[in-house]
Formats: sequence, structure tokens, C-alpha cells
Amino acid sequence: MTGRKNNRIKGHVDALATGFKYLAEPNRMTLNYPDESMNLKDNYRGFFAVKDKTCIGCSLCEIVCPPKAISMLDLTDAGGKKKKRPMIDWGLCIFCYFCVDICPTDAFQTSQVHDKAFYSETEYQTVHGEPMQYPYDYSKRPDYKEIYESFHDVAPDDPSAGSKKVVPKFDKKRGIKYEHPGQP
Amino acid sequence: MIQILSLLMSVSLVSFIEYILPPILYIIVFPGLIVVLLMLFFMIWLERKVAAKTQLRFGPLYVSKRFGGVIQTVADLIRFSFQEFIIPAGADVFAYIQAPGLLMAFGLLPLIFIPVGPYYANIFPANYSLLIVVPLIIITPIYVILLGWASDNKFSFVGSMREAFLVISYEIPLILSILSMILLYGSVNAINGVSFQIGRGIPGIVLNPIAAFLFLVVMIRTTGRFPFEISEAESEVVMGPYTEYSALFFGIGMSLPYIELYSFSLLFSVLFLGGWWPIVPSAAAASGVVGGLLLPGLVVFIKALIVMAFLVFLRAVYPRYRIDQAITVGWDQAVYLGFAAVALSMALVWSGLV
Amino acid sequence: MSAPQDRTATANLTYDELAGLKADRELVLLIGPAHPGSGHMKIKVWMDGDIIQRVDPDIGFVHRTTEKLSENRLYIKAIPIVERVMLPDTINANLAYVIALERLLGIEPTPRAQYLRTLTSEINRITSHLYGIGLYGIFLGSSTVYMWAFADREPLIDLIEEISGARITYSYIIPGGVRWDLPAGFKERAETVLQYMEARLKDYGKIWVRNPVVMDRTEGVGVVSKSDAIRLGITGPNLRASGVDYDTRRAKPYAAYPNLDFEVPTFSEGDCYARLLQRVEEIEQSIRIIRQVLKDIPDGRIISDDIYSKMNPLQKRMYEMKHRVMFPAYMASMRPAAGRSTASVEAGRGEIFFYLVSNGDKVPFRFRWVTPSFLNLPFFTHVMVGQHLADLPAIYGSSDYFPPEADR
Amino acid sequence: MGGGADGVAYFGNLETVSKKAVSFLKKQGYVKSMINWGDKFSLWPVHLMTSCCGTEFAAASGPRFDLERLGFLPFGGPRQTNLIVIEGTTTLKMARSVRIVWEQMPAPKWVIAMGACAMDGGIFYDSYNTVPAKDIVPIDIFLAGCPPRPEALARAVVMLQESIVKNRPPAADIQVTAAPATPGPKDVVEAVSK
Repeated sequence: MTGRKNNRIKGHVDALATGFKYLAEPNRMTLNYPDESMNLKDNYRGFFAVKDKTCIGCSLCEIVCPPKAISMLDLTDAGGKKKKRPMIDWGLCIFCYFCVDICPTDAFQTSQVHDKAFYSETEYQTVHGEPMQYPYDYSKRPDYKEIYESFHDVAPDDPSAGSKKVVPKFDKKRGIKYEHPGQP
Repeated sequence: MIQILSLLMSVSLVSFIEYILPPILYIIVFPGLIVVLLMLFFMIWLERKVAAKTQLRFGPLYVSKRFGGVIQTVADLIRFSFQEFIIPAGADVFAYIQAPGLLMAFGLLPLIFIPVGPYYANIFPANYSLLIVVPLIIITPIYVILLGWASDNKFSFVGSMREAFLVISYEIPLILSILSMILLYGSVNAINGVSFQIGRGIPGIVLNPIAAFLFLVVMIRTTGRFPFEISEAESEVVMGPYTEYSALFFGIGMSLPYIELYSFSLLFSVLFLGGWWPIVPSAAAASGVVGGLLLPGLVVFIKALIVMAFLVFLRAVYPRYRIDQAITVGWDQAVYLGFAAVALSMALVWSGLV
Repeated sequence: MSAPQDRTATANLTYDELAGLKADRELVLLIGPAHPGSGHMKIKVWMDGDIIQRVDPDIGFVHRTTEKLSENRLYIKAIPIVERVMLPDTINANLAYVIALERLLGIEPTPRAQYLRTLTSEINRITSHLYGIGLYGIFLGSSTVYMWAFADREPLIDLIEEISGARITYSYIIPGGVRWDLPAGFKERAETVLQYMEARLKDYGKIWVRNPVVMDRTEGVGVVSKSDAIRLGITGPNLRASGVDYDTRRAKPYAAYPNLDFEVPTFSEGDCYARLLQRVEEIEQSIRIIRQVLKDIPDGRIISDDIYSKMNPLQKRMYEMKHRVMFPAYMASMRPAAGRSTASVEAGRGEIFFYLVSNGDKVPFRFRWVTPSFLNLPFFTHVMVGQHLADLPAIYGSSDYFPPEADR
Repeated sequence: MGGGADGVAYFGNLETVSKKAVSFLKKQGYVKSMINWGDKFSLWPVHLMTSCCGTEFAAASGPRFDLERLGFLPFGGPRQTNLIVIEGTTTLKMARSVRIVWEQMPAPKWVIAMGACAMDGGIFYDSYNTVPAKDIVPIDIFLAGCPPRPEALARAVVMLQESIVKNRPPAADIQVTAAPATPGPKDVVEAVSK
């Protein structure tokens, strides 16, 4: 492929023939997204939530979070004991999973949900209601207890849940093809 | 008023079918406005779809899933029609507004002079059809230049300059190519050309392949297909002359290359692909609307469609040439090829082989 | 507009007056930053007719202050930052930073981790080159090559996604090793993808590399001679396409490269076509390296004992079960001893150079890095003069310049 | 049709006449739904690479995700397009271009803020040289991730299409975002509802 001498006519014929080859035998690898969606691998880094029971409030996730998307809340549980719990701002999160990996008790509930979009800031800043301030703006921090109650242990809702799930498979000829797990 | 009514009543149904309906059919339906519009929608969709197929993907689909997104262009047109129309502050307003309209008008004009059936001679003077079509085709790009000039944008300016250079350099090959066919057919009447091909049983592309190839190259250049999509080159001059145009005016401007493509393809199928062969209407049928106009027209249209499909497919294969390379080809190799085509025609005629 | 119409009027003009006339004819084009052929930068072009007289690239549209940000954050937090700068080529940025950090910390990664780093780095090199080839297609007007290149990135991206759990921003390499081990059956799947890639390269040759129009556009355009290439300090494939046999993987070996057998292709012409061929050849070499890595990869831990010993029992159990490295709390409180370190890595576009200074604090005292695109910037302003306007995208595209990488 | 003072012919005041005509037409229900249908399947994003999410934007128009299926065709010039996808971080220098391009685009126009950097700043939240996208232009859809997967961009487009069909006006019509002379991270957004 690396030589420079080229027969021009052969070059044109080759180019047109290759074009025709792919036109006649389309080798598509398109995922019909809103109708189909991919089953991602288990270790895919998607949206996540906190398991309230497992969390010990050690603040390591807050310390290691590169974009400071996690800020610890001061809450009181049913028994009146003080506890700290992490709060995640999706407007900052970069899904590096440093928080998930550094957690000494494995208290993060991970998911493969990756395709969330929001109409307004209020939707993403807590996912459930009241907007959260910037994590470094601690002066204006409201009481997040209620928000947190609705947030932890809840797996993020998957926008593409209703679509047909397909599994991508490698193929020698087509690169990627999709298989429907439900079908034989 | 009464006189007009009585005049209308005196026109019988037969004369209506014979004299009034065909020109209307010809201008409005085929190859006129309605077919142009449908062809436009279809061709732009086909271009995107063919490119997408070669590129391992689907192309426009969700607008009508069952039919492969065939009405995608309609959606684009509706969106363009109701968008804000912006006139740039520095533009020459009068020229800026009128240029797309004139462009459209001059782009459509050649269609009248391309015979798509033997019946054509009854309606329009066909004796000089080829002599009229050539200047009409050549004059259209002047309005592309006007488009770029009026926009007051440097990229439009560069784009229209490119268009001007290319038009001039590909005029002579076009004229030489058509001239060689005129010499071969011994007539500037395209209907005679078709009857020549039908009479000999050999299409023009076999008789003079050099002229056919040259005409194809000029066609690719004039309609801005790849690899000669130079005046609109997106990565160099954004959209060339059309950069500043928005809303419906952009739609009108961008449809011009496809209208040109259509008229060129009709001309190509008449000149080189045997016109309405294999349908050869008898003398009686040739003066009828169906036998003389619609059926031959359909055949010419299908041939033109195949040519157009090939040309839009080139987008999937080629990148674009540089302007100076394209100009060099136009003034150098293409002109030699043109002379060769003329010489071949002369040789054929003088040797009496055809 | 004030140019004299009379031909005799110019006959007696002085040189300066003629120069003024010339300035009147000069066209200044501002290409970018919202121009389809510019990327994230503005190129100011002075033209006389269609010939470029002068080029002034205006960079800094994507300057995101990574060095200053990293100097105010924990060492571990710089990993995502350096990745964001080189998005088509994240593993190599990540690797370069982590090597510099490991030298500060005095940690040595395990052999298996070294091989995994090489593996992901080479897969990433292919995707990076395909990205460059695809965008070059757009610059020259061939949407097919763009689509094909982006299609063929996908299987390779899926391969790394299996290992690292992300599409582009892997954050895969950490001090002491890597974060995930190879999943089961990875070798077979990788082999399938490599065979697919090899078959596709033949079709690329027919429709793109050997296409006469492409050869017309690129041959003899934007020629950088060997001496110019060295003088301008350009790096990576662009340097090797000018005939300089320099590759960081050879010159300053790192990761598993000393154990591997591969060639460094070079071309002597130094024009746009040579730079295109250079990338295609390097893809072939990368395929060869990946095969060797998959064959020779040793068994063992993917994280060094220094880090493993700092994990708590739950994290150790997680590692044994899932082959996934959990971070000990040490990761958030690394305090390298005072000192300085450097690292060089051959990324897709050339050599990344890192310079870290620690004063024993938990944030770097000085964080400095040089990215390949910034080094490649001078060369296209150098060669564009005297070329046609249409050659600007041809040269720009052939240099595979990625503005966020240059602006840091 | 009147004659101008300096030999220029006018078709009335073109701008007011066309605006009146369009607003009349838009009040008709069937016309409105037709326009919505056209807008829904003809979202053309302008070529404006603000940052590194551009790689995933490019992958989204690539064959595997192929957003052209949804009528989403990336296009060169701003005059012919109706959508901006802000791809990641906007620096102070780029913010001006974003605003200029947004103002160059014809009227019904939408903006997608792609990625964490365009939402709240992402990993560059405290950089001295970046601006949140919402301080520059009014934004219709926010898209999480760094960078978001191409599917997520497809999700944003689908959500935008839904909102168009539901007659939700573009954010450009609801908010009036004053263009900051030198936009900075701390510039206050003045969102004025109609």
C-alpha cells in the first residue's frame, strides 16, 4: 500500500469498485438507538447511588472526587444519631468512579445507565427536586434531608428501559453486529 | 366577455387535447415543474441515502420509518420555509433577494428546449434546440456568481470566484462535446439526433465515447458533484456562494445544482443514450399525447434517473480536487479530448461508417 | 477600489506605492473557530489571489488551565484532567502522567500491569490514528473515509471499554498498576477485531490512500524537509514522515516496549501523503504489537504490592473476586517525597513530556507538561506559505493537529 | 412595492411584513403542527467545536450511532442551521464565538449543553478560564456525562424532538440572556420570563 507509483485508471476503477461493493452489500453497524439499546458490560461506569445502610460517612469519596461533585451532608437518622452522607451533583460528575473504588465499604450502587438528559438545571442538580448549590458554596446549603431520603438506594431510572436490548458482538467481517438476547 | 365565452365554447374537446393540454402537461407536469420538484426531493434523499449505505449506516430514516425516510427533504423544506430570513448588514439587498429567484428561473429554462418525445416538435420549435440549450446552461452560473457577490462575505466571494473560473474553463469542452454530436447527427435538432441513433440502432455513447465521457465530466463539474465540488467546498469556503443565505432562499439556491443535474441528465440521455429508444412511436402515435409525449418521456426520464443516481453516488467515493487542478484539467486535457471527440465525429462522418 | 484603471498609471510608481497596491489586492481570511475546516482555533490567512502569503494561527480557544488546576489538587485528581486534554488519545496522557508520578513515589508496576498498559496504549493509538485519518477525510471532502474511520474505531473502543468500563475517558492507569484485569475470552475477541481491522485497511487503500484524487491533493503538498523537521521541533508521526527515525518507545523505553518486537516506519518525502501513509503504517505496527502483547502477557497481580498491601480486607477480597483494584485510602493522601521527575511517552500524535516537582505536600508543587500538538503547531504555519487556499485544510488535516491538546 | 430614496426598490419593509405573515401563519393550528413536524425531523447542528466532547459528537454522527437517522445533519454554516451543541467546556475566548454563532442563526433555534463542563463546569469547575454554557446562551437540554456517550446525545435529540412536538417554545424565546461583555464564571444570569 505504501508505494507511490500508481496507475491512475486502475486507481479510479478500484475506488469506484470499492464504493459499489459497499453499496451493493451494505455492511451496516448502526444501532437503532431510541428503539434498540445496548446491554453494556457489568463494569460500565454509569449513574450510581448510595446504599444508606452500608455507608459509614467516612468522606473519602468527597476527598477523592476530582470535580468535587460529591459533598457530604450532615443528617440525623431515625434514632436521632448524626450521620454524614454523600450527595452527588450530576452537573459536575465525570463518571471516573474514583469514589466507588475508594469506598472502604463498597457502599455505592452502580448501574449501566448512561443516557440521561435534562430539560432544566433543577432536574439534574439533585435528580429529585430542589436545586443544589455549587459544592463549594457551602453558605447557601439548604437542608437536604428530604432530598437525600428520596435519593439513596434508588437506582437511577433508565431512559432507554423500554427499548429493545441488544448485545454487541465482534465479527470478523462486519466489525460489530448486534444480537438480541431474547431470540434464539 | 361574451365574446371570450363564445370563443371558449368554440374550442372543442379534441382541439383541447391536441393543442392546449400538451404544452400544459409539458410545462407543468413533465419534464416541467411537478416532476422537477419530485425529482428534487427524491434526488437529495437518494444522495444522502446512497452515501449512507456506502458508509455503513442508514441515513435519514425516522421521518418515515416504513419508507426509509423518503420524505426527509420535505421536512427540511418545511423547516427552511418557516425559518427567519436574514439579510446581512453589508449585503446588496436588491441583488441578494433577486439572485436566488433568477437562478431558479434560469436553471429551469433549459428544460423547455430539451425534447423528451417526438411530440415535442409540434409544440415548441425544435429546429435549433441544441443551439439554445447550450447558452442557457452556460448562463446559469452567472447568477451563482451574483449570489456570492451580493452576500458581502469573503467566503462567498472566494466561492463565487471559484465558480467563475470553473465555468469559463469548462465551457469549451462542453461546446466541443456537443459540437461533435451535432457534426455526427448532422443536425442541431435533438429530435433528429434521437432518430439518427434509433435509425442506426447504436446509441451515441458507443458512436462517440470520447464526447460522452467529456460531457459526463463537464456535467459533474457544472452540477458541483464530487470530485469537482469546489465552489461550495465546506472545509475550505464553508458553503461558498450560499454561505450567507438562510431560510427558503438557501433552499432555492441549493436546489439549483439538482435542477441543473436534471437538465444535464435529460440532455445526456437524449444525446448519448438513444433518447426514447426502445419506444419508437409510429407516425400516428407520435402526434398523440400518450404515445408521443408521456411514454417516450418516461423512458428518457428513467435513463436520466440512472445517470443522476450514478453522479450522486460519486460523493461516496471521491474527495474534491483543488481549484487549480480542476482548471488545469478544464483547459488542458479536456480541451484536447474535445478536439479528439470532434475529430472522431468527423472521421466517422467522412468515412461514411455511420 | 482606488486602484488606478489606466495601465500607464502604474508604470512610474515607486516600490512602496506598488506594495500599497499589493496590500489593496490582499485578502485576509479569518478561518475559525466556527469554520468547518478549522477545529477549535482561528487561522488568520493573508492571501494574494489564491496563494497564501502569511498564516497566523490564533490558539488558546480551548485553554483550560490544566497545569494550574493540577497544582491545586491531589495527585490522583490530575488523572482525569490530563485525559480531558487529549480526548482521542486518553490512555497515553494518563500513562505519561502516572509514569512521572510513579517515579516520584518510587513505585514499580507489576509486569502484567506493564503489558496491560502497553495493550491499551496501542489500541488507543489505533483509534487516535483512525480519528486523524477520518478527520483528514472531512478536510479533503470525503465523508466516506470519515464515516469508515469512525466506524472502525468502534470495535476498538469496545475492546477497551470491556477492560476499563468507559468509552473514551478510561482513567485506567493508576500509580502501581491498572484498575481492571482482562475479562475472560478477551484474547479471542481482540483477535477477531484485529483481523477485521486488517481486512478493512485494504479497502481504505483502495478508496482513500490509492485514490488518484487524494494523491493529487496530497503529493508534494506541504513538504517538510528532514532538517526543517528537526529545526522546528515537530514530533511523532509528522517527524517520522520527514525521515527522522525517532520514536520514544525506542529512544526511552517504558512499559513493556523493551520486550516487544516492532518496527518504526519512516518516510523520506515529508509531504502530506507521507504523513497519511505514516499513520496507516503505524496502525499496522500497532496491530502487530497487540498480537505480541496478547501472546506474551504474564500472569500475576495487576497492582504493585505497595498499593495492594494498603488495601483493607474487604477491598482485598473484592480484588480476588472481581480482579478489580479498589483504591486504598492512601490514593487520596499520596505525599511523594520532595524531588522532581520526568516522563516521556509516545502518544498518537507524538511525544508527551511530563515534569513534576514535589515539595512533600499532597499537591504537586510544579506540574508541567508538553503536548505533541503544540510542538506540531509551528510546522504548518511554516509550510503553508506559498500554497493554495485549498491546501490549507490538506496540510492542517495531515498534521492531525488537535487544538485542545495544544492549548492544554 | 415602493421606491427607495437612493434607487433601491423595497417590497414594503421586508422584515415586518414577513414577521407579520409568519406570526399569522403560526397561529393556525395545522400550520403550527406542520412546522413542528418539520423542525422535529430537521435539526441541523452548526459546526461549532467548543471542546473535547466534539470527539463523541463526531462519533454520534458516525455509522454506529448515526444520528442522521433522526434528521440530525451536522452542517457547516450557522445561517442554515437551527441547533447548537455546546461540546464541553467553553473558555472565555470561545464564549464570544459561541454567542456570535448563536446570534447568526435564524430564529427557531435550540441549544444542547453537552457534557458536565457545559452544565456546571465538570472537572474544570474552578478554572479561571472557563464559563458555564448557561451564562452564554439559553439552553434547552442539559446532557450529563464526561463525555456523554453518543447514545446520550441521541437521547437529548429525542427529548428535544418531543419538546418541539409538545409545542414547548425554544429557550431562546423564554429567556433573555444578556450577552456579558466579558463573560466570567461569576456573571449573573438574568433570566426574564415573558
